[in-house]
Amino acid sequence: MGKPDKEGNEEPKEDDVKRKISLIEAALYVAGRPLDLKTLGSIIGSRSKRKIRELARMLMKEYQKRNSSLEVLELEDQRFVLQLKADYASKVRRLAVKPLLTDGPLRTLAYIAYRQPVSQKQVISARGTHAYKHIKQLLEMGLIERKRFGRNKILRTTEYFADYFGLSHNPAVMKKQIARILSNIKNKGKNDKTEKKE
Amino acid sequence: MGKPDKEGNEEPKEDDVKRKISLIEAALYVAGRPLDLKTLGSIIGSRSKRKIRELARMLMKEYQKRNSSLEVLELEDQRFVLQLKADYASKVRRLAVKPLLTDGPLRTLAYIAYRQPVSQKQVISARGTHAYKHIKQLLEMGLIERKRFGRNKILRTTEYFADYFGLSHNPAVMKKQIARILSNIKNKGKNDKTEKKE
Amino acid sequence: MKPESERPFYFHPPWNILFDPQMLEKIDPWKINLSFLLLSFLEEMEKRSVIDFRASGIALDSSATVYLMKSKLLLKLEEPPSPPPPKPSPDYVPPPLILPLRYELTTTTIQNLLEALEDALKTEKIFRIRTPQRGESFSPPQGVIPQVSIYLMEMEEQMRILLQKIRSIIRRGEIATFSRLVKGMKKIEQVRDFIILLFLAHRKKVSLWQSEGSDEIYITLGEGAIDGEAR
Repeated sequence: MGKPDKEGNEEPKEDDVKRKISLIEAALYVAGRPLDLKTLGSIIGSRSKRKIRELARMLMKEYQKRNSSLEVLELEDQRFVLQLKADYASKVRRLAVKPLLTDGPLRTLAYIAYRQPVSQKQVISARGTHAYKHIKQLLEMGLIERKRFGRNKILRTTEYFADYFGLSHNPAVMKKQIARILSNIKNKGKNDKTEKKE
Repeated sequence: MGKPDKEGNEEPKEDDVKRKISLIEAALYVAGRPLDLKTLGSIIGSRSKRKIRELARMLMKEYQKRNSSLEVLELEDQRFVLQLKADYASKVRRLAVKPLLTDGPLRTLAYIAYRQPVSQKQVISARGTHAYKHIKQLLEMGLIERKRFGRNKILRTTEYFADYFGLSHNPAVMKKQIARILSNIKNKGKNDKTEKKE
Repeated sequence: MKPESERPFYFHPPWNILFDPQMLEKIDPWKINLSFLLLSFLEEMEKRSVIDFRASGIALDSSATVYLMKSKLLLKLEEPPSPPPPKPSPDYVPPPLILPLRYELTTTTIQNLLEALEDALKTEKIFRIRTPQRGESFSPPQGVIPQVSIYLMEMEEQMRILLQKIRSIIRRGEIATFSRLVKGMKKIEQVRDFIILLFLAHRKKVSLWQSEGSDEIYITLGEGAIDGEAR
C-alpha cells in the first residue's frame, strides 16, 4: 500500500498510518467478530504482525480515549474485536435485527459454561424442564455441544463460544475467565435490575 | 447544550449530554439502519424532537471530526444512520460472511416485496406451507409487518426492509425499482447462466 | 602472594563466607548461621589478640546483607496466596451470560433478493392454474403399506429417479402433475410412485397440492430439492 514518501516528508506517512487504522476499524465493524492479525494484515496490505498489532492497538487506544459506547478489545490470542460496551447492551438490545437470545437461554448458557462439562440431566434439574428448549437453541447456534458418555449426555461450550466472548480455548483458564465475567455481571446486575425489568 | 458558564455546576450536565450521545451511538451501531427521532428518543428517554436531533447532530459532528471509516448521516426525513463510508466498503466487504437470510425465507421475502400488499394466504399458496415459518422469522426480524383486514392477514415490507436494500419507502416506487432491477438481472442472467452451471 | 598459612584466620572456613561477596550471593542464606559465625569470629580474634576493625566492619556488612536476603525471602513467603475462587453452593445458578452486541454486515444484496424473487415467481406460475386448498399438503406415509420391505430398501434410489423425472418436467416449463407422472403405468406402479411421492414430500423435496373439486395432484419442487440443486 503506502507509497514511498517523497522527500522524507512526514505528513504522507502519518496519513498512511491514519488510513490503515481506519481500514482496521472498517474491517472490525463489518466482520462483527474477532479478527486475527493475518486477516487484518490482508486488509491493510501488511505482513508484519508487529506492525499490524501496533496499528490495531492504536485504534484500541483511540477508542479508549473517546470513551464512547463502543470498544475495541485485544483478545488473548492477538485477535481484535469491535463491540458495544456491555453497559449499553440492555438499553439498545431491542434494536438489534437478529433475534437475540432471551434471558432464559442466556441463564442456561451461563450455567453450562460455569459447570462444564456438565450432564444434561444436571442442567435440567437446575434450570427446569424448559431448559430442554434452551439446550436445543444453544446447540443450533453452535454455542454448546453435546456428547454421549454411556447413558449420559454431557454438555460443554464450543470453541465458537470461546471466540464469541474472547475467552481462552484452554478449558481450565476459560472457566476462571467465565467465573470472573459472571461475578462482574452479578455485581453490575444489582444496579441494573430495575431497568431490565421494563 | 449548556451554555459555557464556567462557574456554574456544568459538569453533571455535560456528563449527561455525553452519556446520551453515547446512547444514540449505541443505538445506531446495534441497529445498523437509519433510526428516526422517536426511536432515538425512546432510547435516551426524551420526547423533545429538537433536543434529540441536536444530540444526534453532535454525534454526527464528532464523527466528522474523527474522520475515520465510519460516518453518521442525517437523512432527508430526519432519520440518522451510522454506516461505513463508501470508500471503505469495497475494501472490507469480503469479511462479511453471513447472509441476512437463507434461501427459502429470502424467496418468501422477495415474493412479499414484489406482490405487496399481499394476503398471507396468497403467500402460502405461492410458496408452500413452509412459508409460515418464513413469515414468522421475517416478522421477528422486522423485515415485514402483518395487519388484519377482516378475515385476511395482509403482509407488506417494512421501512427497515427498504433501508436494508436501499429501496424507496414509497411502496409504488419500490415495486417499480424492483421490477426494473429484476429485468436487468434477467437480461444479464441469460449470459451468466451458462458460466454458473459449470 | 602470601602462603595459605600466613593469610588471616578469617579467610578460612567457616568465616571466609563473610569475606567473599561472590560466595555469599551463591549460597542459600538459610544455611548461614550468623550468630555462630560472628561469635566465633570475635572469640577467635580475642584468642589471637589481633583486633582488626576493618575485618569486623566487613563481617558486619556481610551479616547485614545476609539478613536482608533472609527478610526478602520471608516477605516473599508472606505474600498472601491468591485466594481460591469462591466455591459456589451446589445449587448456585449464575446470572445470565450476556452476549456482546456486535453489528455485522450481512452478505445479502439486492441482487440476491431479486434472484430469489425470480425463483419465487417461477414456483408461483405453476400454482396460478388452480385455487389451492388452504395450506393443505399431504402427510407422510404412516407405515401401513404391506409387503413393501424390499421396495423400501431401494426407496432412496427410487426417490432419486422420481425426483429427476419431476425436475425434467418442470425444467421443460411444463406443469408437473401426478397423472402426467404415472401416465401409461400399471395400477400397482402408480401406487408405488404415489408412495415415493409422499416420501419426497415428507423430505420437503417436493410440495403437493390439490385444488378443490379435482382429483389432480400438482407437484412442485420443495425447498430441499431446490437448495440441493443450487449447491
